Amino acid sequence: MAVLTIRDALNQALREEIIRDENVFVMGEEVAEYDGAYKVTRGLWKEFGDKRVVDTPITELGFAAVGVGAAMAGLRPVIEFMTWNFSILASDQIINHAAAMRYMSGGQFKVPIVFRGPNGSAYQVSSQHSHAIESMYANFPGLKVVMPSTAADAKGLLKASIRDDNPVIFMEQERMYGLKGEVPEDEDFIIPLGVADVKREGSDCTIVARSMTVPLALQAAEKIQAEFDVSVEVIDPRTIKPLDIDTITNSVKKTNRLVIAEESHSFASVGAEIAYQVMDTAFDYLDAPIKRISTAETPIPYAKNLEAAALPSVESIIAAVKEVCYL
Amino acid sequence: MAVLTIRDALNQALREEIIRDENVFVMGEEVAEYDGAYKVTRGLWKEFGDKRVVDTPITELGFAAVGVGAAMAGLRPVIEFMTWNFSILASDQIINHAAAMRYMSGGQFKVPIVFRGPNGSAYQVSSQHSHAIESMYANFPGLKVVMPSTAADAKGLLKASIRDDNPVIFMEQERMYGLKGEVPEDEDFIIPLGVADVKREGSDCTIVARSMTVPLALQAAEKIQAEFDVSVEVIDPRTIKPLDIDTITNSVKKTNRLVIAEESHSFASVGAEIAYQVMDTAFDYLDAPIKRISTAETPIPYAKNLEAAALPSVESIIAAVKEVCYL
Amino acid sequence: MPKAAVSHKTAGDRNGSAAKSTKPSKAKADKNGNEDFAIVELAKAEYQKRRKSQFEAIKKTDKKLLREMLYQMVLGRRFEEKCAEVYRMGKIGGFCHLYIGQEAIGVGSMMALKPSDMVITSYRDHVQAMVKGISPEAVMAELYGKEGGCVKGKGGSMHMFSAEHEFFGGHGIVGGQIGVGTGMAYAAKYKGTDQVTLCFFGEAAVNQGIFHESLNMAQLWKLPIIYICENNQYGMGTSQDRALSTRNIAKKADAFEMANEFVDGMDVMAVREATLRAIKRAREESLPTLLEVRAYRYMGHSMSDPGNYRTREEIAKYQERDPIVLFKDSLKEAKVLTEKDFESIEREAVEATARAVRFADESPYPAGDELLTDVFA
Amino acid sequence: MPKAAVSHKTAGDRNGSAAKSTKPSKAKADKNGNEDFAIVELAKAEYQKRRKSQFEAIKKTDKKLLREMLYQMVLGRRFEEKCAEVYRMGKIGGFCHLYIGQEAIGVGSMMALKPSDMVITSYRDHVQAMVKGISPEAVMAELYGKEGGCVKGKGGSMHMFSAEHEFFGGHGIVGGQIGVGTGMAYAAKYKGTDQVTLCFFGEAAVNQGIFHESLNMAQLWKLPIIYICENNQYGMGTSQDRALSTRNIAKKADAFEMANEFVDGMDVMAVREATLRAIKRAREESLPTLLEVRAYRYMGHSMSDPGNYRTREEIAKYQERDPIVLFKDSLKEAKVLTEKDFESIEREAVEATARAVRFADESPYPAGDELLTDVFA
Ligand SMILES: Cc1ncc(C[n+]2csc(CCOP(=O)(O)OP(=O)(O)O)c2C)c(N)n1
Ligand SMILES: Cc1ncc(C[n+]2csc(CCOP(=O)(O)OP(=O)(O)O)c2C)c(N)n1
Ligand SMILES: [Mg+2]
Ligand SMILES: [Mg+2]
Repeated sequence: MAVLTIRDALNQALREEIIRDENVFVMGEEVAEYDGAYKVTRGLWKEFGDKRVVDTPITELGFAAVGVGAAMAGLRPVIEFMTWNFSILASDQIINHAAAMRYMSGGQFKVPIVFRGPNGSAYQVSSQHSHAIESMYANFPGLKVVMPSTAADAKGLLKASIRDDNPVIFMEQERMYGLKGEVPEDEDFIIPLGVADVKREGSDCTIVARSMTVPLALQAAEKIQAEFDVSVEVIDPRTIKPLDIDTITNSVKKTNRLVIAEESHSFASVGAEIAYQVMDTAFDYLDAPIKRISTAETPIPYAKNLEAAALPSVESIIAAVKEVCYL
Repeated sequence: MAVLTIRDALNQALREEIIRDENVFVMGEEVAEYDGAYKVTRGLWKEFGDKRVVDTPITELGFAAVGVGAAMAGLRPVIEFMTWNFSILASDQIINHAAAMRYMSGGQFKVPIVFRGPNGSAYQVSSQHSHAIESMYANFPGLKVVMPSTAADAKGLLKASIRDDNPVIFMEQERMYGLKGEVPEDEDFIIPLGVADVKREGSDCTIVARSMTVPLALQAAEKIQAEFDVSVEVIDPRTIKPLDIDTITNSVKKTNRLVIAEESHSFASVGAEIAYQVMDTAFDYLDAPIKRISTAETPIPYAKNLEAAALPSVESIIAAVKEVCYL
Repeated sequence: MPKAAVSHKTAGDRNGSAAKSTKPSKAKADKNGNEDFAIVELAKAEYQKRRKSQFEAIKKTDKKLLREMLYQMVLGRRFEEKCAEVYRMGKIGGFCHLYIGQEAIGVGSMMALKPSDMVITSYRDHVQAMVKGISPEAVMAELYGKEGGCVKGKGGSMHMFSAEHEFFGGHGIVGGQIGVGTGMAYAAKYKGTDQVTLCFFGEAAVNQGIFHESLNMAQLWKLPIIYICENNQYGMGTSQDRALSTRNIAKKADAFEMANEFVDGMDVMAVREATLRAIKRAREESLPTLLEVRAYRYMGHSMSDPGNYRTREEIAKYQERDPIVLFKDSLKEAKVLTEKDFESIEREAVEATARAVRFADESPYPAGDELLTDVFA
Repeated sequence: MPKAAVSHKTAGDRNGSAAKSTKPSKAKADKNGNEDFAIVELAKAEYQKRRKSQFEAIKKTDKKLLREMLYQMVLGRRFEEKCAEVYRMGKIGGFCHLYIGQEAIGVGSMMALKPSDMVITSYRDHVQAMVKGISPEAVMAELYGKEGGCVKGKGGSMHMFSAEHEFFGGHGIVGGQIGVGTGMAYAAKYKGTDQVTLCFFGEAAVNQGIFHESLNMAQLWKLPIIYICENNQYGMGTSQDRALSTRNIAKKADAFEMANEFVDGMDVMAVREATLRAIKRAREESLPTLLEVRAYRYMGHSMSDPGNYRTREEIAKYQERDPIVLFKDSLKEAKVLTEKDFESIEREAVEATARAVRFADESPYPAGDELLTDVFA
C-alpha cells in the first residue's frame, strides 16, 4: 500500500473516477488551472483538460445549480466548494433542489452529485471562514453526509460517493489535508457509505469523533491509557448520514460510557443526534451521562489564542473522558 | 384582555412597535400593498405608508442583506420571509453576516434585526414549501431563535424580538395563524426571550413542544389524562435560543419522563439538543429514555394522506408518552 | 478569450421599453403605470396588426401543426378552467397557479422543439407539462394527489415531472429552475447531443441572483439554452414596475453579451418564430438566448389570490386580444380552419379534460408506504 | 412608476470593451487575452496621456489635499510591503490580501467623501481602513491578532471595522458586502441624512447574484450609493475573461438603467473626479452609480498565492504606469510637489509603518475571556 496524504488520496480518487466514468467531471472555483485552492485537484486539469475539470466564476448558487441540472440530465458532477462556508450561498440548491428532486419527481430523476470541499476551521481564518456545518446539511432528508478522517477513508469514501446515485455532502478538513496514511491501490477500493470504523479498540469508554476530532481523540486515548490505565475505544462514523448507529451502540454496550467530540457548534449538532440515538437504544447501558465536546458557542475569532480556546482539543477531550469515567 | 388570532396578535405587535420607534420598519415580499401573503401585515401599509412598510422584489438574499446593512447603520428592520423556505436563499446573510457581525467587529456594530415568517408545513404545499428549519439556524452562535405557539406569546415575543439588539429568527406557523387566545393590551407587554412557559401542569410525564406541536401536545395530554389518568406537563420553551433548559429539567426532575415533539426533521434537531441537555443535567432523574417525535425523514409529500402521515400528530405524541410511561 | 459576435435582436414593435419608447400614443397610464394598451381601442388596433403578421407566419407553417397548436392552446385553457372549478370544490390542495392567458407562450415555444429537447419551468407548470407530452389524466391526477399522478401524488400542482418526456419539472423556488436548466444545457453540450433546453420563468424571477449567475455561465460557456421570461407583468401582487428598475428585461441579456429578443406573448406565431431563431442559435452555434415574452395572467397569482391589486378593466384590455381568439381568427382567415373545425377542437379539449377529471377522481390515494420511498435512489 | 433620466456616462478612453472597441492598435493579446497595454510601449503612451489629464485635474484641486492623497497612497504601499514582510515572519496568520497597485482607487474615491459618509469593502481592506481614519497601529495590531487591534484581534486581516469612522468592514464572503452596503445606503435615505455609501468589491464578485439583486434595489428605490468595482483583472487565479462573459462591467448597470462609468484606476485624479460626479448624484438626487475602476493587483491574491497564472511581463507592464509614480510625477510637473517633499512623504510613511509594527508587537494577546464576549449585544 502506498502512503499518501489525505490530499493526495482525494486526488487519486478523483483521478480514478474521472478515468472510470466519462460522465464524471469536477467543477468549482480554481479547481482547474490553479490546481485547486488547496491543491486537491492538482494535475487533473493538465491531464484531463477543460471538459473534465472546470473552473467556474465565483457564483456558488449558480454552479451548484448547474451541477444539479447536469446530474438530472445524466452526468455525475463533483462540485467543489472552495470551502463549505461558501456553500451556504448555494444551500437552496442543495436543500431545496438536490435533496428533494428524487422525491418530488416520484422517483423519476436521480441527482448523482457530490458536493465537496474543506469544512471547519483552518488556521486563523476568522468568523466567516471557519464554519463546521455538517449539522445543517445532516438535518435534511435526501442528502448523504460523509466526513473522512484518514487517507484511506478519504479515498474509499470519495469513490463511493461519486458512484452513489444520490447527492452527497462530502466534507474534508483543511487542517488534515497533509495527514498521511496507507491507502490501498486497487482501483475499485471503495468504503461503503454508512459503515462506521473503530479507529482504536478499547473497553472502558467510547469516544465518537469525526473529521478533525478523530486524530485528537486518538491522541487523547493514548494519553489516558498511559496516565490512568483506562482503555478508550475511538469510533469514527465516517458517514454522518446514513449513520451507523449500531457500531456505536455496540461499543457503548461494552464500555458503558460515551464522549462525543465534534468540531461543529454544539446546539442541535450531529453530536446531539448521536447522543439521542444512543440514549434511545442503549439507555440502560449508560453508566454516566454522555458528554459532548464541541466548538465554543461563538463565531470563530481570529486571534491565535482565542481560536485555539474555541476549538475542541486533546485536553478538552481528556477532560470529558475523565468526567464520564469519574476519574 | 382581547381575544385575538395569532395573526392579529403579530399584527398588533408590529403596529405598536412601528409607532413606538421610528427606526422600526417592515420589509418583505407583498408585505405592503398586498397586506402580506398571509395577512400578518394587514393594514400596516395603508396606515404607515411606503417608508415603514416596504414591498421588495423577489430577491431574498438581497433584501436580507439590506436589512443587515440598515440595522448596522441604526435602523431596526423587521424582514419578512414569505415563508422560511425562501430564507435558505438568504442564509448566507443570516449566518455569515447578521450572526457574525457583532463578534467580528469586536462589539462595535450591533445588528438589531428580526427575520420573521411562517416556518414548517402548511396545507399540502409539498417538498420545497414545507421546511421546518429552526434546527439549521439554531446551530449558529449569534442568532436568537423564537417560536411562539399562542397569540399572547406571539405578541409579547415579537415585541421583545424587535426591541432586542441582536438578530432574531422569529418563526411562526401558517397552520396556527388563525388560533385564538387572550392577549394583554398593554403597549409594553413583553415576553422576555429565554423564558419557557409551562402550558399545562402535570406530574407524571413532561412533553416539550414548540410551535405547531404545542396544541397537539395539549390535546394529547388531555386524552391521556382521560384515558390513562396520567398527568402530563407540557412545556413550551418559546425561545429555542437562548433555551430555558432549567424550566425543562426542573419539570423532568419532577416527572422523570420526557417526550419531545417537534415539526422539524429529527436528525441533529433542536429536539436532539434538548434531549442532550436534559440528559446532561438530569440523567439520574430519567426513568425512561427520552422519546422524540419529529417529522418523517423524507421531503414532505403533496398527497393529503402522505403529508398527514409525515407530520407529528396527537396520536404519535400519545404513543410516545405511553412508551416512556410504560403504558 | 475572444468574444463571438452576438446578434442583439429586438423586435421592432416592442412596446413598453422605458428608454426611448417610440409608442405612437400618449394614452394615459393604467393603475400600474402600464402604458401599453392603455385603452381598449389601442389594444384592438394592436390586435389587427398582430393578425396581419400571424397571417404571414401561418402561410409558412404546416397546417396539421397549426391545428395541433390551436388544440393545445384550447386544451390548456379548458383544462385550467376545470382546475379552478375542482380546486374550489376542494379536490386540489396546496397552491394552484393557472396559466390562463399565457397559453401562446408555452405552446408557441415548446411546439418548436424536438421531443428529445429538454424543458424546465416554475410552479405554473400544468400546461407546459401537457404540451411536452404528459397526459391530461396524469396531470389532473397529480393535482388531486392521487397515485395515478405523473409523480404519484408526491409533487402536486407545482411539481410535474416526466423523465420519459424530458420534462424536468415543475419547481417552487422562484428562480431556482433557471440554474438547474443551465445545468441541463451544460449536460447536453458535455455529452454532445443536439438537445436544446427551454427554461421558463416569470418576470419577477428575473430579480433573483440566480438569473444573473446563470446567464453569465451560459454565455461564458456557450450553452445551448433558451431562457424564456414569461412576462405576465405581475409577480403575485407586485407589478413589474414595482419590482424591476427597468422595463426592458430582454435587454438585461446585453449585460452578458447574450442574444435576446422581446416577443409579444399573445401571438403564438411570434413566439414560435422567435423560438425557432433561438433554437437555431442553440443547436447550430451552441449559444444561449434570452427571450422576454410578454403576456398577461388573467387569473389571480394562485387560486388563493383575490387579485385586488389590479382592475377589471386592465384584465379586459388584454382579453380583447386573447391569444386563442387571435390565433383562431387568423387561422380562419388563412383558410386553415373552419368554425366547425374549431368547434370540434373545443369539443375534443372539453372531452380530454373530462376524461382527466374522471381518471383523477377514480385514481386511488397513494399507498401509505409511498411516504418513505423515493428519498434515495 | 416613471423612470428618472439616467446619465450613462462612460469614459471615452475606455479600453477593453469587447464590443466595438475603437482601440488604435491590434497589439497581440497577452496570456489572458488581455489586449490592453499588450506591449510596454503602449502602456508608456497611455501613461503620458494620463499624465496630461491628471495635470488638468490637479490644477483644480487643493494642494494640501493633493499632498495628503499622495501620502495616503505611499503609506498604503509601505504599510502593505511591511505586511508581506511580517507575514513571512509568521507574525500574521490566516489570509492576508494586499492592495499594492490599487492604491489610487481607495485613495481617489474615499478622499472625496465627508467623514460622515459610510464605507464597506471586502477582505482586501487594510488600506481602505486607514484612509477612512483607522490608525496604522490599530490595523497592524489587528493583523497580529492583538488586543490593540481595531476589533480587538477578533477579526484579523479580513475584518477591519470602525464604527467611529463609519467603516463597516472588512468582509470575507465574496459579494456579501454589496448587499450590506445597499442596506447602509437604505438607512441613510430612511433617516434623511446626507450620507453617501461607498461600496467596494472586486470584478469577480460581480458574478455573484447579490450584485444583481443589490443593483436592482438600489435603482428601484433610488439609494445614495456608489458601487465601486475594483477591477484588478483577477479573482484569485482566474482572469476576468475566464469568469465574465463580457469585458464591459460598467455597462452591466445599464441592465438596471443605472448611471455608470469606466475609470482608469491607475490614475488617482480620474478616480477622484468620477467619484465626485457619483457623490453629487447620490447626495443631490439620491441616485446610485456603478463605477468600474480598472487597476492591477501587483501581488498574489493573498500571501499564500504563488501567482503562476500570469507572467512577470504582464505585471511589469502595469508597474510601468504605477499609480504612485504617475501621481508623483504629475504633482511635480504641476509644481505642487518637490522631490524633497516626496522624500519626506516617504519618510513619514515608513515611520508610521514602523510605529504600527512596534505597537502591534508590544500589544498583548487578547485576554482569554474575550472569546465569549461580543457574541450578543
Ligand atoms: C424564492 C421564493 N420566494 C418567494 C416565493 C413565493 N412566490 C411564489 S410565485 C411568486 C411570484 C413569482 O412571479 P413571477 O416570477 O413573475 O412568475 P408568475 O407567478 O407571474 O408566473 C412568489 C413571490 C417562492 N415560491 N420562492
Ligand atoms: C462566496 C465566496 N466564494 C469564494 C471565496 C474565496 N475567494 C476569496 S477572494 C476570491 C477572489 C475574489 O476576486 P475579486 O472579487 O476580483 O476580488 P480581488 O480579490 O481581486 O480583490 C475568492 C474566490 C470567498 N471568500 N467567498
Ligand atoms: Mg409574473
Ligand atoms: Mg479581482
